[in-house]
Amino acid sequence: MKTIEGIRSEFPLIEGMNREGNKLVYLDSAATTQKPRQVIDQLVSYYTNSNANIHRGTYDLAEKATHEFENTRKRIQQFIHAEKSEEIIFVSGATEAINLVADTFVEPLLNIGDEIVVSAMEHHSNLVPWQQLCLRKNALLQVLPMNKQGEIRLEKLADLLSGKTKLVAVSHISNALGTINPVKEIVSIAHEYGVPVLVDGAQNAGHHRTDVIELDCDFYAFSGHKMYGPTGTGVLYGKEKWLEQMRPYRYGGEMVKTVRFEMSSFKELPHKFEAGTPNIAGVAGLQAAVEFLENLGMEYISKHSNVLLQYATEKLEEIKGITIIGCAARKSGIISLTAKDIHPHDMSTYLNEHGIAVRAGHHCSLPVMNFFEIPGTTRISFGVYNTTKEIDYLTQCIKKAIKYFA
Amino acid sequence: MKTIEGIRSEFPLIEGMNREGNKLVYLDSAATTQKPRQVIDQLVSYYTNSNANIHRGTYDLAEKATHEFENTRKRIQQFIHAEKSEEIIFVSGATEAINLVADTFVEPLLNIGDEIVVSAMEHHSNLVPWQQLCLRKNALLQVLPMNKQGEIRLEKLADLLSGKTKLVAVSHISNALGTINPVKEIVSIAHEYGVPVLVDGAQNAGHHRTDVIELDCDFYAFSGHKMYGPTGTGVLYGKEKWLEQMRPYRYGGEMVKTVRFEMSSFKELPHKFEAGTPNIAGVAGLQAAVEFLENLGMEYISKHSNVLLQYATEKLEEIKGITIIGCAARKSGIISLTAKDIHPHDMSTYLNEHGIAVRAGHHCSLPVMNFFEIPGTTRISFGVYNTTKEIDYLTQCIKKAIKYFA
Amino acid sequence: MQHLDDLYHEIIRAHNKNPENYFKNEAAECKIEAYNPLCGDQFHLYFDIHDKRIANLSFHGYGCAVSKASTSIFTEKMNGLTLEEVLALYKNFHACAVEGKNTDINDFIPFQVASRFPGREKCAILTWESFKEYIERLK
Amino acid sequence: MQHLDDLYHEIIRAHNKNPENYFKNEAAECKIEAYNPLCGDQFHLYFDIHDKRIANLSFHGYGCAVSKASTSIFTEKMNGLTLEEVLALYKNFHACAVEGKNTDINDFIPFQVASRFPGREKCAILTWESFKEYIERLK
Ligand SMILES: Cc1ncc(COP(=O)(O)O)c(C=O)c1O
Ligand SMILES: Cc1ncc(COP(=O)(O)O)c(C=O)c1O
Repeated sequence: MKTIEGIRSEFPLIEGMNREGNKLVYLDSAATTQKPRQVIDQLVSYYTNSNANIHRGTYDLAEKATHEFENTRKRIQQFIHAEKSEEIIFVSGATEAINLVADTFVEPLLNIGDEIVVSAMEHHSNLVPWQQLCLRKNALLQVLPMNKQGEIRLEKLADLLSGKTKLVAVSHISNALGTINPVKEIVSIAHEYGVPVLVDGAQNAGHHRTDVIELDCDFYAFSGHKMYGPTGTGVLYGKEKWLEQMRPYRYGGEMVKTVRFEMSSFKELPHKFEAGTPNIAGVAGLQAAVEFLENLGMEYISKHSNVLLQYATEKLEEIKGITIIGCAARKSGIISLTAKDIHPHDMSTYLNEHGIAVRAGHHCSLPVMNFFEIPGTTRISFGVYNTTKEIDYLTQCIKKAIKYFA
Repeated sequence: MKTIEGIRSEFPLIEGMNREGNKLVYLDSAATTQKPRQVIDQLVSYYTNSNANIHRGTYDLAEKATHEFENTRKRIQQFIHAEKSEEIIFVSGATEAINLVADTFVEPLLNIGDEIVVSAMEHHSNLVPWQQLCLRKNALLQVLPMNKQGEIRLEKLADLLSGKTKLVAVSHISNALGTINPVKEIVSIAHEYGVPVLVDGAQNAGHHRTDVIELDCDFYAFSGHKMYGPTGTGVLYGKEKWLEQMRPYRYGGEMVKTVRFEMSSFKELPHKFEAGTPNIAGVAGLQAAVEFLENLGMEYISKHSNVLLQYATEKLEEIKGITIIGCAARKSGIISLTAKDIHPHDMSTYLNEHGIAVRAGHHCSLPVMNFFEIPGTTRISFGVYNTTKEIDYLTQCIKKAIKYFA
Repeated sequence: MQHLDDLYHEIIRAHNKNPENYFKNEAAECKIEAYNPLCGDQFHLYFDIHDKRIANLSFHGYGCAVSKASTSIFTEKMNGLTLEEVLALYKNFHACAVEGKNTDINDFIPFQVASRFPGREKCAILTWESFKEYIERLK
Repeated sequence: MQHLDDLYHEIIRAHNKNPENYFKNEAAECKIEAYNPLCGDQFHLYFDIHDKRIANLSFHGYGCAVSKASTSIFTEKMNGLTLEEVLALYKNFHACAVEGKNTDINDFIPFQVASRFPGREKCAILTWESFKEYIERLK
């Protein structure tokens, strides 16, 4: 069994920043996670032992690089329990994954007067692409509402669906509120109306088990850097039947079969969607991240996050003047809060001076802030390296901040 | 002064693979370059000391990450001699850069019957995006021809230009032939007709000085991984006046100013084009790559490449049965060749067994192969770590291959 | 704490708690919004122009301690000035709060450190920038 | 060199230099193109079908030593066979050249190592795949 000290010691940044009287309590994993040594080592190892361009080489190095790359595809497939590795498309992040689906899947289907449904708690990356697409095509963006707890009002979904609905786009977990959405139920209702569903899994993939077959979602998007992997990596999962019918997203090397000046033909899945040289080293690092997660076990990780959530929620609720924004029955390790009279930026600056990294602002979720009629929150989010002791220290500092600004 | 041994020792892969009787003669730098230690170290350092999401943080770590990221933008600006750092857009590679310009600059300008001019020697990444755009919009793709030496027939350009021409897209250096194109002249002729020019600088940026002001090009695209930097990084330079008028490429976090369900407004340059979390670590590595190049000096690098080119060309021309494809007067360190009766894949397999990594095939340039009426070539391309001794060994092995397959 | 007290100077904390000229004045001749989308800070400024001078300057809204105190001091300082005097004062404040230069105006001194705090460079200058843009458009 | 000689077995080199049934036959009943876009290899196969058997099988085109030798042996082996027999032989060759399994057909043995060479897995099987796809479409 892993101890929390053992886990912390696998993160060079956490270790390094807490050395010699310095302190870093990193509570911003929803923005990006820190990286375990094995991910960093994998990048070094890739550039030291395997670096070559892939899919086109007839020498050992290129073969090795290609093999590692395609191997990661299989690892990711297993990690999210997809049926086929061809359904795994490597992209630069969740944002690109969602834009890819907007441009190549929904755009060609969307006629004037058609509709796209998003939830009221989406990150800008799962809202603005749909909004702009609707504006461009004279279609309608429908918003699935939430209640004051920050829970999706599932009973309203069916009312929003019709033959005109071309997609439902919803986050698995809200990065602003921590709510875990009933994605499986949403998919099942949408499918009754024949509507495909894209799930933004950016906040789920690194923290809880992901099973796209069980969810039965049509697309699943996530980012490597939020699951202990490198920046510049991400994955789009799509059901084969949809991916097959989609046009390529970008054009260039690696994704063509034949090219003449008059016309070209394109490769099969998944290469059709991977034009140009991909982030080969990043993908190697992503494989190491998946191994890290699987070694710890998603069940352990999910439980750890839940323990911290419960502990922190209790402690924070005890503090006078603190309001937690988002109290859904099912939450992940993310807590948004406001402190009476203290602006989130003052709170985060105060905490920063005490070695605590939290995020302040709207968390790329302005409509959520508008819903709660607040300009922003202070957000605390957990990773595998966080401890209850760190939460004790946090609450202590928050109390001091309230006194300081009183 | 740097010695070639000193330079080689800065590349862990080159060093490592040549240890203990093993041998790697890496002659595929046009596909991707190997990485110097300082680039690899920078990745490690980023993840160990600075990792945080950028542009939104109010704590030290996020500030540090943001500062490094924006600092690299300035370094790149200086490196390519652009006027403003806002003209530097970070992308995932040359392919994405070109697709970005196709979708957001040319697409809205292109009407039925309009034209786009490409040269006859483009990489698929600077051909297929334009071809597909033309097919989509009922526009015409015009091809600027080349001669049997593999040189652009500059005198034909004016004939192809008219009020209908919306863009000229041309590579600075051909990856298949090594030709250095007269980009400055092309830009100047195109501008006489009011036509903007995109230069695909993928094969130039790491090997020769880049000066976008002197070229006066409107867009310049290149990849980090071909200039000793990390995979998954790239740059689009664009003149401010064009970038200002372009719509965003992707929508999501980081690139919006305000978001309501009905509409959004977008940030200024360069952030308008950088939706979602970018490849932060990769960009840090790219900065190290630029430092590496500037320390060596682009003049030195360019000269070294030229010495190898001259030496290898002479040696290879002496071998009976070898034909060099592309003998332009101005060439970079890339040599494509065919060996009578020996298929490029057999040649590269043979060389691989002798520790030499070269590329075989069409090099993502099928139209070039069709022009020379060959199915493919064996391509040798140089980096700062290559030596004339390696070329001696190469020519010796090619001679043996010819005997072997005779 | 030394460091924190630099940013949250007692003058800033005092203005944050009890801002000057803090009231809505919907009847004002001129109204300006100062808004920072990054953090949601939003102030409304209200004023008239009498004899080419700023008059009855007040504000209302939401912001962090630094931006609120800065706006409070802004209303104190700008009231009664001509547009030229406003611009001169803006330059003085900008040099101090953004460029970190020394200033001869005592009330500005606490803002000199603001620009050195992560992500806080815009807090002090927010209202001042919006006001300056507004009067430049007037000309 | 041992390693190289495994791939470029003397049988393969011999067939590469002097391929069997290597001629164009534009008058043939059936013509197939076997094309690998990755490396540009392209063979044309020519044959007739007499009494449900492959007849007059020949080929012409361009390819690497492995694909050319494999196509040459293909024409030797397939000539005179029924479609069922063709399929059975295809399976035998596939098991050997793609899956690396042992085979009882001596001429196939040199191809057993092909799949282990970087980027060469498709060379040996190219013609065989195209032919199989063709006759499956016939059924
Ligand atoms: C001339 C040229 N243009 C464009 C590209 C595409 O670069 P990337 O694959 O890094 O996007 C390449 C490299 O393959 C190239 O050589
Ligand atoms: C729920 C959610 N969706 C999408 C994104 C966008 O991810 P990225 O910035 O990695 O593209 C984020 C992260 O900021 C997120 O939290």
